[in-house]
Amino acid sequence: MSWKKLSNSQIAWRVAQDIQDGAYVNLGIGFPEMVAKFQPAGRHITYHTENGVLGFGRAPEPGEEDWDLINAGKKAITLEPGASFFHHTDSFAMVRGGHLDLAVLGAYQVSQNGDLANWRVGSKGVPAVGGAMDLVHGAKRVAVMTDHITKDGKPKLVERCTFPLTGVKCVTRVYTSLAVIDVTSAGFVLREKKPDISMDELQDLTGGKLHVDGAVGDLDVPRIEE
Amino acid sequence: MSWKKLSNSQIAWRVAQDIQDGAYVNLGIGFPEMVAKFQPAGRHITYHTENGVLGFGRAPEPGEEDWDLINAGKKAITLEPGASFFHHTDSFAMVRGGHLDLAVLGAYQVSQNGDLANWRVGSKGVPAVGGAMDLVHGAKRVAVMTDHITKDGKPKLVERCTFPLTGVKCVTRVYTSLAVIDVTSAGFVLREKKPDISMDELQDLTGGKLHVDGAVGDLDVPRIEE
Amino acid sequence: MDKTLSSLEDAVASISDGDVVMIGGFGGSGAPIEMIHALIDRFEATGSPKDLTVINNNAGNGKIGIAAMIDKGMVAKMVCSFPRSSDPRAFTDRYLAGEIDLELVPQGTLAERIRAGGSGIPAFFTPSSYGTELAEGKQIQEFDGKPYVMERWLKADVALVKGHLGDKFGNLTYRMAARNFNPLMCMAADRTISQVSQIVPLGGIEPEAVVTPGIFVDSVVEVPNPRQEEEMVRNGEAYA
Amino acid sequence: MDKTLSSLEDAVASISDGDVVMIGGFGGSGAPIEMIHALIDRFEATGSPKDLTVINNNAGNGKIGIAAMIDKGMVAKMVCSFPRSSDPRAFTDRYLAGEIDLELVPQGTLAERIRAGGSGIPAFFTPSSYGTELAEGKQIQEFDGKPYVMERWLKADVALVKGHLGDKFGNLTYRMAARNFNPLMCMAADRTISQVSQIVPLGGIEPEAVVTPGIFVDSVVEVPNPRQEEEMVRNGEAYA
Repeated sequence: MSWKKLSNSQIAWRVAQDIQDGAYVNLGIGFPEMVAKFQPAGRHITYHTENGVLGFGRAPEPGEEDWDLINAGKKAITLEPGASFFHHTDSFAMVRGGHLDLAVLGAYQVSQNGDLANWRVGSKGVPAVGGAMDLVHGAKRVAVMTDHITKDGKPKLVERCTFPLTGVKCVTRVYTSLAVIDVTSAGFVLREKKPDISMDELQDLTGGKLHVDGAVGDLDVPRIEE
Repeated sequence: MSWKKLSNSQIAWRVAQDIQDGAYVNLGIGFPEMVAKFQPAGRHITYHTENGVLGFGRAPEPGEEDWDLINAGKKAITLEPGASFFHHTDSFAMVRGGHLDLAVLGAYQVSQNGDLANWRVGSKGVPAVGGAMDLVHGAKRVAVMTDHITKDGKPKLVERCTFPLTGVKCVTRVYTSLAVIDVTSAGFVLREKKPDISMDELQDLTGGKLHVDGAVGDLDVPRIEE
Repeated sequence: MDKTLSSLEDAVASISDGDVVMIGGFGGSGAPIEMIHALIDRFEATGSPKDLTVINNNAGNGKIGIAAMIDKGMVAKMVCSFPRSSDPRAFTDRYLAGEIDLELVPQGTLAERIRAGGSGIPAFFTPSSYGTELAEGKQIQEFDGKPYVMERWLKADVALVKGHLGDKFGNLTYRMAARNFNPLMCMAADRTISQVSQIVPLGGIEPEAVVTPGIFVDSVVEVPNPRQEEEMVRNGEAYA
Repeated sequence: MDKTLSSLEDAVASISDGDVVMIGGFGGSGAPIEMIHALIDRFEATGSPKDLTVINNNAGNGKIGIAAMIDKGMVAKMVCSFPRSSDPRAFTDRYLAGEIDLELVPQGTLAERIRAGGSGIPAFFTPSSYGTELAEGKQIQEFDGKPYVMERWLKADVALVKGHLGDKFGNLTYRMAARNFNPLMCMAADRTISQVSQIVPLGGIEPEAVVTPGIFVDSVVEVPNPRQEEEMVRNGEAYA
């Protein structure tokens, strides 16, 4: 095994490169929030958070928090000029109504027909879904960012999800620690892979067939200080 | 025929007496709008208009109109202190959602099961419905004010409406030029009648059976300068 | 990101033949009259756009605005609740001659259908119109013993709305009762174009005072001191 | 007409055993913490109200607010989207012990169901949750070739909300993201009781700046300088 996985920061960097100037974007709680840090210079991107803010910016300095001004992860945020507040149904109208250009979510599993499982791993404990089942519907592109494999080496890109589903046929692109893969009506289509991993090795780590349709680019990501 | 009908102003006066302090009321376009003129002193009543204003007042003086500030009849209005503006779905949420205490509407016909016909008289011409089909649903009380009979002497309170319906089983009380009548599961129940008309005469002018359930009051209304 | 346009001509340039066009306003209040007239100018110059389906609470008044669009023959169909006005001649004549289609929708249902279109809600149930001819052919379902009519969302290719203040991100406010259908239509169209009385710098509208967040708006054009349709009708003005 | 109340005690006096109670807020933002604690005081003094169904996006945090209500045994059921928090012990313990019911609702569906309850819309269709366990047993219908789940309205006996400014007619504004579920819950309850940071004279809220028109609000009580739930949780405060 000569290949090396991208770090979470590096995956976030790669996601950020695909977000166009002027886009409206919802970054899921946790890992996807890192994408905002890598927004390329010169692009204006408006971030939406489902509790009712459009146009928020960085976290405030410690001690400067205003707890009426939080994101969906209940972290304190600040506002950028031109921001707006609205109530929850207007916020989810933005989500469900197709007004977001992109939603970026984490995943336990993504199936080759675009099903996503990201809200619970079994039937035990306290279930909690939040906005995940809404965010997978409506955004023009629904992207997932995830490690390519689980901690014990099992594929997270699968033929069929075994964990409880968040949504059916909803994911359009997956950014992993090894590859960029589109989910199409034909299944997984490989767009980019790390140069240090072979096609066969990558296929072995993927639960569904990896199709190739056109050139496969190199997934080249700069080193990022964690 | 010794009886005399109430004028429209007098019917409006009678309707106004039943509106309690603190009520939220929608007065239909036209004849029902007259009710506001007879609001008893000492009662605070908030008027709703379905194009998105709560708490409007009298018409402005001629020449003082602001045509961004109109009612559902497209007449210029003024605001009372504590007024608010909102968009059309919030406005009809107030209507449909049961937040209005009273809607007052005109009628071509009211049937003894509470059906209302008030939006068109046949299938000719250009149909126009506006908010009538919404206003008949949701308000805690839906009152109709109308002449008791048509210009050619036919009953407007009928067994079954022959004109196109606005709503089914929606009217709770009818204020006419001769009587005040509740519409109950038993049909028309007479609450008040003009003292100068006999029960038999009134029944002859009414298309459905007039039930009596308890005392029938005198419909005494002061003279009003037109 | 700058959504401002410098001319009304640019604002209406992308509307195509056959488009479904939502036009804000209730009567003259909140009607984007200058944009409508720019659209008429384009039609006069180029013959397009025509065969439009126009969604508005009303169907024009006098000889200006939507009534003038109808007079020019740009409108194939109106979707509205109240196709009457102080001077409804333009629509009435064409309708009675069978030259224009009408989909009549109760006012609250019209508003809710537009909001549903903007909110990803394909259908909903309402008590309004149950038992009337406007419910004919529609799915009926009982909830808690009461019958309701199923209504579908309403969407458009383009919405033309009138705001009061706007900024370059497309955030909008409205003046008094001119709000009416405008914020809803912003949500329900592929492209929303707003005329505003004033374009203010970012932050010129308080975040809590924004009525329509910019995500719902694609273009903003400034029309200072916009005309009031009602006054124009009362003056007997015509947009010839 | 004067909807102001002089005490928190009065504000929560009419809530009964078994009531369905909507409580505004998203986490601590917009949570009417003082009213919740007044309700706990009443329960401690009288044993009522109990067996409550509480509708809130979350299920309490730490040892205050809704978490304290749960700890006291006032809550029979939670309807929420995300019953987790930085310290979810109160709900988790009772849930795992089978002592409290949970109806889990996707967040956008929760908001829309509440709005529907306030708007006279008994049911609507949403794409959210289709194909998941949360859609089990629900009516499915296709529109334009895509499947949707039918969801019912959600109503309450009482809503407890937190506004920023209020007036004696019940008009409300909200502070920043504290808006969240509050305006929706105002619409969906038989009685809506709001705490506000300041009661202003009529006209103190511009008619265009009113977020919740007073028709949706029954009572207003002033709580100057309200506490922030998040700070209280971080301080480790308990409402014992």
